[in-house]
Amino acid sequence: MARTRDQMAARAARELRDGFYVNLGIGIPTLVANYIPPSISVTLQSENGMLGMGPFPFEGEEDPDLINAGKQTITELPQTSFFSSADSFGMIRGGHIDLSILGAMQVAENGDLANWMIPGKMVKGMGGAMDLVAGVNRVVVVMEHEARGEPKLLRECTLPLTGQRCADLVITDLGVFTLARKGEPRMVLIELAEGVSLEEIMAKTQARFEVSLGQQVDA
Amino acid sequence: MARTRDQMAARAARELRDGFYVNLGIGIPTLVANYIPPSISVTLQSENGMLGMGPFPFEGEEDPDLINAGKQTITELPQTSFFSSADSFGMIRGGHIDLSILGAMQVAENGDLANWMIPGKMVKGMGGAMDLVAGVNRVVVVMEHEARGEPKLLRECTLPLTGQRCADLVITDLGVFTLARKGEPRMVLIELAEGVSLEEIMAKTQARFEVSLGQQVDA
Amino acid sequence: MQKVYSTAAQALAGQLRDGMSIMSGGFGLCGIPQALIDAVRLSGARELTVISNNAGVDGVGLGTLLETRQIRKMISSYVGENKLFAQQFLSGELELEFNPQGTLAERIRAGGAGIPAFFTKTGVGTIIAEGKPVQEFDGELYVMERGLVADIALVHAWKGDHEGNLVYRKTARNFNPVMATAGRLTIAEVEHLVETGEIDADGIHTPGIFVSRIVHVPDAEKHIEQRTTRSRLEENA
Amino acid sequence: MQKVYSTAAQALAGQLRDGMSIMSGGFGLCGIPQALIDAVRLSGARELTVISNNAGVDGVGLGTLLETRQIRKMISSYVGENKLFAQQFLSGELELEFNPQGTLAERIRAGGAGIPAFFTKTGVGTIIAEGKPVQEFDGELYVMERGLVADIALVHAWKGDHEGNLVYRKTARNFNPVMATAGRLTIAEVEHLVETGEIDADGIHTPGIFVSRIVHVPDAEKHIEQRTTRSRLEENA
Repeated sequence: MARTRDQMAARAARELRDGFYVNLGIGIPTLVANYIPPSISVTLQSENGMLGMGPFPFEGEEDPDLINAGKQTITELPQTSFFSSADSFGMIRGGHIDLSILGAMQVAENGDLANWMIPGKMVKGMGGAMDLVAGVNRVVVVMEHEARGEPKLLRECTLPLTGQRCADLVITDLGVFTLARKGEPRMVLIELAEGVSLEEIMAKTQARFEVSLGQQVDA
Repeated sequence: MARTRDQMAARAARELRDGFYVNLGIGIPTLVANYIPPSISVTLQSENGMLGMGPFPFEGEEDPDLINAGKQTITELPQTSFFSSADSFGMIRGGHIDLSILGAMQVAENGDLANWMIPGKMVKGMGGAMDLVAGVNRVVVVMEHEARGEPKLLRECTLPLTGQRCADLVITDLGVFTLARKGEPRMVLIELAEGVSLEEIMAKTQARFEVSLGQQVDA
Repeated sequence: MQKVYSTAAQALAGQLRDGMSIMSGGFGLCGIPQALIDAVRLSGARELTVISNNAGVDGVGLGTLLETRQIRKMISSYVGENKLFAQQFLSGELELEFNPQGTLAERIRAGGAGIPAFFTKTGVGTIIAEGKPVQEFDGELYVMERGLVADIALVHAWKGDHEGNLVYRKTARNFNPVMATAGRLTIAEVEHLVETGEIDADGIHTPGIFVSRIVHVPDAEKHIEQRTTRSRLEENA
Repeated sequence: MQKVYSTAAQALAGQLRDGMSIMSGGFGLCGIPQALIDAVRLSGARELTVISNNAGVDGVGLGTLLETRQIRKMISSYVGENKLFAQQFLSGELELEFNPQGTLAERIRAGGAGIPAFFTKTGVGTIIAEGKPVQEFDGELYVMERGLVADIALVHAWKGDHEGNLVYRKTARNFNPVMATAGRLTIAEVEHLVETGEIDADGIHTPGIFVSRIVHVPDAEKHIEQRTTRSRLEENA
């Protein structure tokens, strides 16, 4: 049985460590905030210029001067700091963010990632995605395994890239894969979602991958 | 009669305009602050991270956290702002300072300027001088015309340069010269100090210069 | 040296001409200089190149300059919350240059700080690097990006004093401080105009040197793009 | 995640080794991390490369690490307020790399911001540009300078909270905020340690992400290099 969106977010939350500074993308990655274990302290960065992002405000307490990178109203916390976009991306580009969790349209077996444009469609822009995948220490992709029956884990991306060899981990509704940013490209299936067979994953994956289910667990 | 140090500072102060942001070097340039006409408002920048530098403190009111680039205790003003060294030199390099007034060991007829090292002597470093001459919109040099009987206005600098073609105006105890930063090098004597003859200046200047004393004169 | 002007139109008077480049602060609709944008609209200046992270929405922010077809080119990281934008882009009326958001911010910061070019990892191996020098440093590839300045920068601040010292509020800071440094002429609209000396010297975000003109906008209208809330009931459940 | 350590020595414990690079904040003796420098001295770590605008004076600041001959190389813009420095440099014990002050600040800012190299006008046509790539942009020549990072950055702040958010005071800010971003490990000494939430979120100079360890130095000794005053009598004359 494939993982639900919330189960994927919960699985991604298991990549968090105490003291981590983390940037969460839009969509399923946003849900990860709901699954941060209470035993650890994680600080969320929003690339529009904020560290220490709090939850959504209560109705009536929205502040137009306080939004996240998805332009949603949010709140601040005691540890919050604000800074400019240049300082924010200095933080990102300089390797100070421990983990970025984001969605993707395609990931290639060498770690290439595409998530910003589809040729022929109106392109809205890459926003901060290219900076995040290039600058953040560890990039975790959370996405559906397939899109309309087509595989998203490919030998090579067919869409324009967001970043080259930048994905470290891919969590899909069917399984979890590690990738190598340097040296020989190497993609390894390390977990199957409960009730998903290796055969099903192989059938739905174009990328070539090794299998090492020793660590296996589940959401 | 050659200009005194104070007269040279007073002459340099005539280069100030209302609303100017100005960086003053150490030595005679520091004295310029005493000659700012009361009718104009000038803001002094100190490259260690301060805009709106006030006078020296009264005895007993020195603050070790409040110094200028010469490491002297100073005071702040209502308009003062503090910032980092990177922001301070961003301001300088980015061309936001209208005028820099500084001393020099040598100035060449093409505007080259040397004021930071004498080979064979212990070199203390250039501090912010190279950044100032390269970044500030207009560079005014205030210096003695000669050093121990040797000319300081030269065909070419013999000392290692602080900056190439960066001096716009040179005020010495004997006269005032304009220089060209771009195009054909061109040095023009535009003022003689009171009682100084053209012959004296010519005798004490190695650089080649034109004479255009129309704008005339004095301390 | 009087920096305070009584209206946005007066602050811009005589400064606008067709074909000029304008930086406009803000992220989405947060911290945008709406009063100054309105004054640009009224000026009728055309063929503008506008550098702004986003392009507003229909009827708000830069969206209003799209309505009047005053913008020829946008340099942005994310657009298209705006039907008019898509329309004008697809019809070829509007030119568009995408920059990664961090590259855009750094290009502006570099422009203001006298850095003509710098290297970044962002975009290496993507179409963003096409036609740009790529160089290896310590075994990694980087693409060279250019500093960016504009004829005019328009910024929105929370507080400003008569010297032009500015303080921004929360995430309305975003692109405003870097743009303030990168305009040949920078004009700030401020929600609170205070006496010089009222802002703590250690807490000033933009020193007055960068700001040539200031206009007080006490009733700045603010918009929310994604009003997202949690319910008190659920929270207590 | 506990960032606060009770002494400077504990904050540095296990982090120092011979041959490492250390950034040390301050301008002259203003805003220097004296307690942390003292702890480096006590550690005995040798062959250090120290990146700091100045090198202290005899017996104060980095001068104390010269006494113990722990520094092999300095990267600075201005030195020599220090007899020991001159002595060790002239005898060849101490290596010295001069950077223009603004280039030094920008190299550190670049290092912290993931910029491996940038171009500047500063130093073109001088010995500073020798051996470095020089390139023309828009008709002007610029020299390429490299970003700078260090194994450890030591900074001095006025206030800090338990998350590592820092605020500097007046001109004691100087190199501290950029160095805080450019250390692989950044350690801050703070004159006032406050509870998280006490510092205004809009007024934080260094966000806590950059600071790994904090030590409270309530009685920081401060030195003045050039005590310059005006007399009340003259002023009233």
